[in-house]
Formats: sequence, C-alpha cells, structure tokens
Amino acid sequence: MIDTIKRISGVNPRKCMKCGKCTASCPAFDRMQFHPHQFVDMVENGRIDELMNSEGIDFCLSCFACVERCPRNVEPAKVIEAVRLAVIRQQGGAHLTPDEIPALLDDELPQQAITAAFRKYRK
Amino acid sequence: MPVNEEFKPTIVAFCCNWCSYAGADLSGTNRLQYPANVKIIRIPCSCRLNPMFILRAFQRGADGVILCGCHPGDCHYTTGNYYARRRMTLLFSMLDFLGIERERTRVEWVSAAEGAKFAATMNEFSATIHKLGPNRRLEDLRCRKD
Amino acid sequence: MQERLKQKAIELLQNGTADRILGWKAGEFFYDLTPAVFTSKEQIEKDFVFNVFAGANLSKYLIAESRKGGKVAAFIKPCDSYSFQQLLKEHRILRDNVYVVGVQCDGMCDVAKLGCEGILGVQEDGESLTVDTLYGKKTVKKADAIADRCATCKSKKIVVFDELIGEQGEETEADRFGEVAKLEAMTPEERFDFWRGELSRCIRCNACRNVCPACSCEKCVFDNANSGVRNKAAADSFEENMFHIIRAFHVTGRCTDCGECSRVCPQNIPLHLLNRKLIKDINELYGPYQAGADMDTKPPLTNFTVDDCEPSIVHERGGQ
Amino acid sequence: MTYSYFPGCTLKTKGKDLDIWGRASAEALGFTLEELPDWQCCGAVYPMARDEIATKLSSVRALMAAGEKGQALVTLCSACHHVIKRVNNDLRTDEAIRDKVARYLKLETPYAGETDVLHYLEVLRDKIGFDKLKEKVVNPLTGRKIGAYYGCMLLRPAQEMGFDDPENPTILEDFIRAIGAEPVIYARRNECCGGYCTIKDKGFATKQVDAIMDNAKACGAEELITACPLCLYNLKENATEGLPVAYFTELLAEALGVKEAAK
Amino acid sequence: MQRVGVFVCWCGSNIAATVDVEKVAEVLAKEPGVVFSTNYQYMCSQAGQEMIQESIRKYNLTGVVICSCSPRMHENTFRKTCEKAGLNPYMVEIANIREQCSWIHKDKDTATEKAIILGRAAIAKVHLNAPLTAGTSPVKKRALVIGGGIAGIQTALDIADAGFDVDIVEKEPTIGGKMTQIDKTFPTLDCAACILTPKMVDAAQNERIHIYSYSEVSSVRGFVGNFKVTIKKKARFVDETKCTGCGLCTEKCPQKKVPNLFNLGLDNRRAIYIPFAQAVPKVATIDADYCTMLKSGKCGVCSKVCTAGAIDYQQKDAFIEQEYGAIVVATGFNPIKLDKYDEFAYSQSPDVVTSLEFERLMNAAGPTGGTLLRPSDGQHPHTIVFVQCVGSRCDDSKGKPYCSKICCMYTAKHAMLCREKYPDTDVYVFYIDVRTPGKNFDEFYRRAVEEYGVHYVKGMVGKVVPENGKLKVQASDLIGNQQLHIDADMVVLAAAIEPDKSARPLATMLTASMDTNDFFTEAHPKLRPVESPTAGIFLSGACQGPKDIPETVAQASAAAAKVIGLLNKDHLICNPCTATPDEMMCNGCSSCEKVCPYGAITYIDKEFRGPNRTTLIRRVAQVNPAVCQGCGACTVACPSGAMDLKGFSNKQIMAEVDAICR
Repeated sequence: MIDTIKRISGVNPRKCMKCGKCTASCPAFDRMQFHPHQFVDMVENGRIDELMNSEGIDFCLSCFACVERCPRNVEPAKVIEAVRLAVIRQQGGAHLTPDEIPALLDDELPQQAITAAFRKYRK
Repeated sequence: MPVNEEFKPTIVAFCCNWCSYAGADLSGTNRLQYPANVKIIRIPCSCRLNPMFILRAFQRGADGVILCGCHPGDCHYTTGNYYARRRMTLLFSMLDFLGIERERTRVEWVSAAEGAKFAATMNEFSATIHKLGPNRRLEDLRCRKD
Repeated sequence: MQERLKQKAIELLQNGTADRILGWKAGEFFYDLTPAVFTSKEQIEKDFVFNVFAGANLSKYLIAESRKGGKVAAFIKPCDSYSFQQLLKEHRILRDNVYVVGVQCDGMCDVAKLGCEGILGVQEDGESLTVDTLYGKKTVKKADAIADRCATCKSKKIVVFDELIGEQGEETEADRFGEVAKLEAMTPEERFDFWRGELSRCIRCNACRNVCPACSCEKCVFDNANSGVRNKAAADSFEENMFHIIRAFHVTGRCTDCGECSRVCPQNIPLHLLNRKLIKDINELYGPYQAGADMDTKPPLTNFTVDDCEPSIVHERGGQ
Repeated sequence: MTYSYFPGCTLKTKGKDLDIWGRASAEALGFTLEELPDWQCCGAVYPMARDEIATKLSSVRALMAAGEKGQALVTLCSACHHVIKRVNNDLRTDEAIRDKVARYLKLETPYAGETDVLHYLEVLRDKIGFDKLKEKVVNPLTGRKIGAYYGCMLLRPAQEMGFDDPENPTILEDFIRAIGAEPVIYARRNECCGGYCTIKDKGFATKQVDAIMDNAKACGAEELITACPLCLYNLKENATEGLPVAYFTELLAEALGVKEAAK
Repeated sequence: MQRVGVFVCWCGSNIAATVDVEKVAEVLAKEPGVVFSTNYQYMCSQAGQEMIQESIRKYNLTGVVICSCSPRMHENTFRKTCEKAGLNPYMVEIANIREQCSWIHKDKDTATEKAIILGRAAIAKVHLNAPLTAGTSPVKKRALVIGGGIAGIQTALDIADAGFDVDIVEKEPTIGGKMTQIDKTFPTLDCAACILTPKMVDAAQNERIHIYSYSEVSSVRGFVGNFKVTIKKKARFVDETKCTGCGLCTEKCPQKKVPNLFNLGLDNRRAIYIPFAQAVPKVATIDADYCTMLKSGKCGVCSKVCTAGAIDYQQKDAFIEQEYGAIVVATGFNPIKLDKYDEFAYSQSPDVVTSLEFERLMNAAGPTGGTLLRPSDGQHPHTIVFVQCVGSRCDDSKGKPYCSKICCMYTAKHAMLCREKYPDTDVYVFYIDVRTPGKNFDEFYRRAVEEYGVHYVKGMVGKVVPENGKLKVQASDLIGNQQLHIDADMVVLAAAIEPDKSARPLATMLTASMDTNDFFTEAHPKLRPVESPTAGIFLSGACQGPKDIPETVAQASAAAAKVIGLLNKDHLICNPCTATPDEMMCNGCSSCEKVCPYGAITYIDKEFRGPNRTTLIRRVAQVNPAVCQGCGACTVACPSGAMDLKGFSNKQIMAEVDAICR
C-alpha cells in the first residue's frame, strides 16, 4: 500500500525535513484529523490504514499552498489525493451521492462546484 | 562480429586532471555507478588531447571516445579548454564529414563537484555507443569489403 | 607571357636583384611543368617555361631557397601568394632573401580536360587553345579546359609582391564550397561510401604531402618515431585513413586552399574537399578566415572566443 | 491574432459574465477567441494521481484541437486554465502518461504538449501588453480602489503554472492600473477561499471568505475582481459582510466602453 | 626495458571487496617488464611503504606501478616513498582502481577485469617514463588578500606579523565587512564594533599592510609564487591622501535622499559619505549615482566646504600592477534576496525585516539609535516572530540546499536581547531544528529559552498577512499539533546566506574551483581546508562556506599560516612535467607561443649543422621551465609534433590508449 501511494502520488516522502510549513500553510487545518506533514510522515512509516480511516481527508481544498511553500518540493497535496483515491477505489467509499446534490444547490452555484464535488468525493 | 555475442564497447574517456578527473573520483566517492567499459586516461588539461590520440584509440579498437574538461571559463590553465573546444569541434565535424557516426565522439564539461554529472554522462554515452554497435567505419573507410 | 617572365628573370639576374630565379621548366611531358631554379641567362633562355600548365605552387620551395644565402627571385601567382604569405606568417620563409615577382593568373588548364589524345603541344591563343596532337590540330576553348580548382578560384589578388607582371586582381565571389555542401547534404552512409570509394584508391605515394605548402614541417609526424603515428607505407587500412585525417587536421587554419594536393594525386582523390570542409566550418563557426590573406589575423586554432559553439554543434546542426 | 478558446462549463451557464465580456473585450482589443467545437468539460479538478488517465483526456482533446489549428489555447476560467495547463505539462514531461494517453486516444504520434496554454490575462500581459491596453481604455475607472483576488488555481504550483510570482503576484494589479483604477494589495489575495467546500461545509467557506474580505477591506479595497466563477460565487454568497465582487472581464469591458455599447 | 614493480592495494575492503586483488597482481606479473608484483592491505601505511622500498632495492626496480586509490590522494605519498628508496619520483604511476573502479562497480569479475586493464595502462606508461628533476622558481614575498572583512583583516594581520608585506583589496569604501553591521556577537554578547574596530585600526596602522579600499581585482596572471595582479581603484572623487575624514562634506551635501546601504536602506545618507564613524580609511566617497555635480555639473558644495581641498570631480579609475607570491580569497557572504519568499510578506510590509536589518535596528549607531522601533510607524513592538531557515535547506528549485549555519545562534541572540532590553515583548522563534554545535552555543540557546522565556516553537510560518498595523502570522506548532495564529508587530526572517556575487568572476580569474553554490572548494575537505586546489590561492572565511565569527577568524589565521609557510620559502619546486621542444623538428612557426597562457615560450635563432659542413640558422622554440605549468596546449598546437610534455608525452598517452583498447 505504501508503494501504491508513492507510485500514484509520485511523491518521495523521504525528501521531507519535517519543517511543518505545509501544515502552517494549510487552510483546512481545523477540519482534518491529520495534517499535511503527518500525511507525509505516515506514508513513510506505513500508517496508511490510519490515514484512510481518518477524518477530513476529503477536506483538502487542492489549493496547493502546501505544494508551493514546501522548501523540499515534497508536494503533500499529491499524497493526500493519493490516499483519498485509495479510499474511494478500495471501498467504493464515495463521500457524496447524486441524491444529496439537489439539497445542496442554490441558484447561483456554478457547475464547476458540482463537477468538482463529484470528482473529489466520488468515483 | 557474431550477432549473438554480447557487444561490450570499449570507451576511452580523456579527463583533465583538475576538474573532470576529480569529478570522476567524486562519482566514485559517492558510489555512483557507470559501466566498466569506460576507462579513464588522465591528461593535465583538455587542451592536451591531441586529435591523434582519439584516432589512435579508434585505430586500436575503441568504439567511443569522450573528452571531459573543466567548464569553459573554469580551466585550471585559464584558456586550455577553449582551444580544446575548437579543435574538437572541427575534428568531430570532419569525422562526420567522412561519414563516421557523429555519436562516437563527444565532449562534456564536468567540474570537480559534478560527480553525478560524470556518472550520468558516462552512462548515457555508453548506452549511445552500445546502440551504435562496434566501430567499423573508421577501419572500413579504405578497404572495400563488399 | 612566358617571354615577359623570361625577360624579367634575366633582368633580375643581371641587375643583381637576385642570384637565383625560381620558376618552372618542362617535366617529363611539356604539360607537366615542374619548379626549377635558374642561375644563368642561358638556362633561362633554354629551359624556362610558363604556360597554362604552370600550376605548381612555388612558395614551398622558398623555405629552403630563402635560407641558402644570397637572394632568390620567385614568380608567384595569386594563389601561390597566399601560401607564400602564410609561410611568412609562420616564420618559415626569410622574406629579406626573396624577391617576389607577382604574376597575373587567369586560371590554369587541366590537360585531361582538353579531351585529346596523343598531345604533342598546346598553344595559347587568347581565349582559345590550339592543341597539336598526333592526329592533327584541334582548337579548344580555354574556358572548357580550365582546371577545376581554378574554376572556383577564391582570389586573383596577389597578396604579397615586390613587383607585378600583369594586372593585380581581386578576391572573387566564386562558390568554392558547393561540392562540400553536396557531401554534407548526404546521409552519413552515403558520405561514408563516397569516401571509402575515394580513399580506397590511395597508394600512399605521399605526393599530396610533399607538394603541400602547409605540409612543410622540418620533420613530418609520419616520419617521426616519437609521434606515435610514424609509418612509411600504410600497414593497415586504418593507417591510411589516419594519414589523410591527420594531414587535413594538421593543416587546419593553415591551408590556403591552393588545391595542389588534388592536382598531384595520381589517383585523382579529391583530397582538397577535406581541407575545404574544414575551411567552411571555420568560416561558419568562427567567422571568415583565409589563411595567408594577411600577416596579423590569429589563426582559428590558436584563437578562441569565450562564447564559441560547443562541439555538440556537430550533432545538433542537423543535416544528415 | 486568433486563439482557440476553451470556455468551460460554468462560463456557459452561471459564469456568463466572465465569458461574454471577455469575448467582447477581445474584439475591442483586436484579437479573436475562436471557441473550440465540441469541447468537453475539463473536469474542474486536476487529477493529481499519476495513474489517472481518463480524467485527463478531455483536456488533451482540447489541446490537440487547438494544436491542429496551430493556435494557442486560451482559457478564462481559473479552474479550466489550471487543469488544462497542468495536463499539458504532464504530457510534455511525463513519458508514461504521454504513452498511455496516446493508447487511449489511439494516436499515431503521441501528443507531447506542443500547444501553448494561455490564460486570458496572459494574453493581455504578454501578447497585447498592458501599455497597449491602457491606450484603448475609453472609460478609465479612475478613483476606484480595487483588490485583485487571485485564489489558488492561477498561481500554484508556480513551477508548473508559470503564471506569476505565486506569493506576490502583480498581473491583476497591473491590469487594474491599466484600466485606470487603483490596485489594492492585500496579503490574502492568494489564500484559498474554500470554494471547493461550499457544498459540504458552508461555515468553513464563510470563515475563509471573511478573512479575505477583512484583509482586503483593511487594506482599503472597495471592490474585488477575480477570474474564477467558483471564487466569485463563494466570495459573494458566503461572505458575512462582503465587498462587491466582479469578474475582471466585466471591468475590462466597462473600461473599454464595450459594456456601454452593448446596452 | 624498465624493471617494473606492481603493488596492488586492498585499501582494506574498499578495493578488495569488489576487486580480486590477488588475481590483479598475478595477471599483471605477466606483463612485459614486470619483475615483481604483489598485493597488500594498505599500501599507504608505514608497512606498505616499507615493502615498496624494500622491493625497489631487492629487485632493482626502475619503475613502480601502484594500483590503489586516486592519484589525487596518494600520488605524492608514493612518489616520496620511492624517492627515499633511490628511485626517481616520476618513475611512479598510479592505477586508480578505487574511485574509478572498485567504488563504482558491484560485480567482482567486471571490476577485476577493469582493474587489470587500468594496471596495464599504468605499466605501459611507466615503461616510457623518464626520470624528471623539478626546477625551482623564486617566490615574490608579498601577499594579496581579497576582501577586507574580519577574515581578510585577520589574515592580513597574521601575515604582516610574520614580516611579510600584505595588500588588502576591499570593494567597499571601508574595510570591516559584514561584522561592522552586527550589533552584538554570540555567545558572549560583546559588542561587535568594540572587538572589530581595534583590528581595523591595527590593519591601517601596520606598516606592512596596505589597504586598497573601494578597489577591485581586475586581472590575475601568473602562478604560485609569481602572481601578477591588476587592481582597479575605483574613482571615489576624493583624494585619499588629502581627506582628513572631518565629515563636514557629508553634513553639507544637499542631496539627502540616498539610501544608506550601511543601514541596509533603513535610513538615508548624503551623496558624499563616510559609511560609519569608525571607517578605515576614514575618507569620504562620492556616490556617483546620486551626486548632482557628477550628474549635471551643478552643485559643488562638498568641494566648497572641504578645507583640505580633497574633492576631485575629475578623478578616474586607476589601475595598479602588483606582484604577489600568494593570494588569499576572503570575499565573504551576503544574505539572499527574499523576493522568492513573499509568503512572509517581506516586500509587502516594512515591519518584516531580515536578521541583518534587525541588527541595525538594535544597534546604537543604527537608524533608530539603538532603540528597537518598528520601521513602519516607529512604535515599540510587543510581539516579535522570528522565522528560521528562510531559503536555507531547500530543494534546489526552491532555494539554497545548505544550512546557513549562523542563523540559529544569531536568532537566539536577537531573541535574548529583545527579552533582556524589553521584557514586555513576546518573542517567538519558529525553528525546524535548533543547531548549536560550538563552544558555549547550546548553553546560550538554553539560556534564551530558560532564563529569558523566548517561545521556541518547532514548526514553520506558512503565511504572514499585514492587516491593520499588525502582522497576522499563521504557523504550525508541530509538537502541540496545532496551527498558531499570532498577531505580531514584527517578523524577522533568518535569510540564507550566499557567497558574495564578486566571487564567481574572481574564481574564473584565479582559476580556483567553486562548488555548485559558488562557494570556493578547498584542496581537501578535511586535510587542506584553507587551500584552494589551485596552488598559491588560499581561502579565508565564508567564501568557502557559511561560518560564524570565531570560525572565520580561526580559518583566517590558518590561511595566514599557510601563506607564511609559502612566503618563507625562497624558491618553490616547480612542476617538472613541463613542455619541451625537440629543436630538430621545430618549425619556429609560433603556434605554440600563441596558445601558451603563461608566456613561457620564446624563440631563438639557432645554428644547426646541415649536410656537407654547411650550417643552417633556424628559429626554434624555447620553453622556460620555471614558468611552464604543464598544460600541454602547445603540444597540440604544434603542427610538427616537436613540442612534447614531460610526464604526459605523446608516446605515454598513446601507450595508455593502446593498453586500454588492446
């Protein structure tokens, strides 16, 4: 599983020097059980299951602040995405079903948001 | 050369003493691998490389010859590599003109700090020569074998 | 023309300007003019020849002649003058001991191009040549018989002289590199086949080396036990290539493109193409350079600029 | 100059103002946006996983379509730009992805990212020039204090997007200056607005938007502009007490006099 | 035929693990001329060397081949070994079977086969070796120090102390360097100026030291013992010999809006200026970029007020030629530019400063007179956030890959000073690691935490938002597993340091090598840390790598010691591997002369015997072996092959080629 995550993310977690700048930059910090630097560390140390079962992995906003600011070019967002995909692929665990959508919509909501939501929360 | 026998090219690398030979040492110190068929000859400066040495190497069976020297501007003797650069350009061009595969000869600037570049260059060059196969043309140039 | 030269030669001997004259005399055949040194009026009157076959470049002989003591006068055609000046630049000829008579040249002829057999003699007659053969007379246009190297003559200018016979000329616009470009456009395989065809004929007679004004080393590397490439006759095919490659490279930046190498080759190998290729490269990569054109410009191989192209340009510039 | 144009799903529906005024202004500025026929949605989210190929294909089709016409591909929506630019980059640099895509699309010669992807703003900056733009302005927006909101998609990751300095961008500020208004620089202009969470967690989006708005207000901004429909929606809908927000193309059209003419 | 001995070294397991050393010795024993061949664990050990010496005597060896580590490591060792046994040291050849064989290959057969070939090449070469005797060249007993910071000053003082003349070339109007801008020094907290300025004065007053301030090196020729250097004295438009340093002009100059670079642009100075009160030399300089007189020809106030008549608007750059035996590089460092890291809002708020700017803000001679005030509004800051590793320890694409080394300690110092002077301030330090190796360093850092109550937070700042006069700092606290949001008044960035920009062109002039970060490389990272691989060039201070003051001073003195050792010699042993022409073959064509970078080649007309008792005068090349450095450019330029290089002759190299391609 570690290798799968490394492969699909293309991230080498060993490049991380544990400075925590990713976590310092993360806007979704409060909503996540584990934070970007922990993702990287946990992949390196094989704590994948814990990650997959954790709260808020779907909350990453893909804002790439962690990617941009990482001094070591580790790209934590890619790790998070890979873990999220692993959850979806393994468990079919979609976070969103089409039924839920209409309730969430308002008139002005752009299509982009819905497309993005589907992309991000289900397969 | 029988087709089934694995082709092991002979590659001669002329390295200037100050930058590239040290770069080669550094790739050793860092345990960076490159093929064993690359053999290094130490010369004081890239400008010491007489074109005759390259031809001699081909004559004696080399399949590829590469010259490594200090980066232009960084020559230990100030200007040696600039002369080498012109000389090698013209020599390579002439060999190309004679129809010799131009990939058999190469110049690469490798500093004493570029151990990784040295190894990468040798791997790449060796792969190129491997693809080209044994050097025949220089020998065949005169005798029609067909 | 021959008479004017003869007269001048005699005059120079008589007025003490020179005590030897370097000119031409007939060789085995009348169209096979060879360089000769004359010391008396009688010799000159008897043997001195100058005609459309006086292609031989006399400048190389002046290396030795200028060091023999006394003064030598030499007849120098435009292309010879480049070689002469190149040798001056290399400190090979002692200029003070040479009196240079520049000779206007409108191109020399190639006997093979006359298209006649059993040739007994040729008369120059303005724009045409009258060929006297075993089978009668024949008139040939001079332009048709002109030697290849003269057809693409780089310059009619005599770059160094003490006096002139005939008119001073100019550098020409002739395209010397057409043949080289044609080869460049071929695939490497085609080029290889071309050169294999040409060089396989070499018999290692050394004529090219011996005639070449740039090949004037005190001791040639091929005769030098310490050079590592000594060989009298080629021991294997490879050495044959080496000979021409090394020779071409040795004269790089020094070859004036006089074309003597190809003229004397008994096997008609177009050796000058190797030199021209290098001249073309130098012009294109490092800016125009003509060996022997002046005394000051630094030769390309003992010169550089910090932003010269990298050798990889040979791979990158494309073409075949 | 004619460019291939990829509008994207939102610009045809909820984000029409971004599209309409962008095109109209283009005509006024002397370049043409030629909409790609049969374009498909870019997917709105760049598929980061290296083994996600299918989700990249619609971008590749758009890129190839533009490439066939020998045109650069221009986008207006930040998300589309982000997705298409990065997919293009993948095909340019990642041989494995290139080969897989070629197999999926049954291409004889693999597409290797030859098409240039330009954002509309890049066209203004690099092709038209803000100086030229300034000359064409007929209604300079003098005296208006405008904060640029960049969001995430245009800027990051800078190594791939190559759009502007990711931490201190200037392209929108230069744009604001060109149309005669005064740019207001505030640090949160490149912080995430939380738009992707607007469906899931409105409270979170509001927190993000308020921080941005507060920062912009504190620095003196009286209105904001953006290039992203989702950001615009989010900034408008989820702010507790927000500033007016518009697409940059709307202001561009206003300054060029295009908007007036349309009325 | 030489009688060759072959010695194959195991280098413990470094070689023996991948190369079958016994087999190598065995196979090489069969090579022509080899009369003895053996292997041993450590050839460079005392026992190994004795074995070589014994074998030379016992087998009457005339040539020695050692298959071992790189010749760059031990060629000299083995040459000396053999010399002691009566063999000419240049009859030794090294086959590099460690760095270029055992260390790069894994397969034992392959490596063994390669080692044998490398051995063969060395044997082939040694057969053609000739005993060489080194000549000598005189040493110019004067040293040049490039850079007048604390490193350059210390080196110069030490060299002068030993009785040699030294010149310091400093590009700024005053010597002193970065240390002049520093307020206090760690870990003692003594005032930097108090320990530096006496040294500056010492240097100025030392009659063996000459200071070229506001000057640059413009060209370097020559070689160890005999460098010829051109120094450019930039026009400062003030006659140094006349200026008394009264400073009147710097007060009267009407051009007041010139950023004061000494205070890093935090305040302004005039167009004519003396950088600071203790400047050495204390001479005014006109900033040509701002002086109205120089720009438009109108003004001339400074000239009018100068009673010494020192102002000279016509002054031009002057060039001075000087000869030196040794050159010391002490070009120092600079903090990097921070525009790539604007998440910290450095370009957006004046209250975000670099550590060096913070030094000026703390300094009594700084823009605030030593009271810590915010640059934006002159208010006293209550919350200060320090950010470590800004631009250091980065991936190559994001910044400098190295640790800048000094930041942890100076930040501890800053934090401590803040808390001491202003106990009402809250001080946060965000760190990745706190690196404090050094005498009393960690104790110092602990005091900052324990006694002064500085908040050290393991984590990094992600974003700084200037808003309503505050700096909103968003950061991570990795130990507390929380994201911190701090409203700070000032943010201080520990910017990475990099070599001064003047170092790169200087390295080219000196042909001294640099690493990929533009730090000068040392001849050996452990054993020769203050010498450049280029003979006669020495390294002092941060030009070689990040260093703090004590380390810089230590290295500066070490470099001085090396220079003194060199200048103490009357003659240097030359490299005997010089070019040598065969006069019989020389054409006298001047090709070799044109490519010689050292001017070592001249021509003479020489009389030769010709056939039949004739004589012939020919122009032939002569090489001055004391000047020739042995690059070999001439050997290839020579059309006739008359020029050859001792130790790397055509035949030797071709023999190696043959052995390899066999």
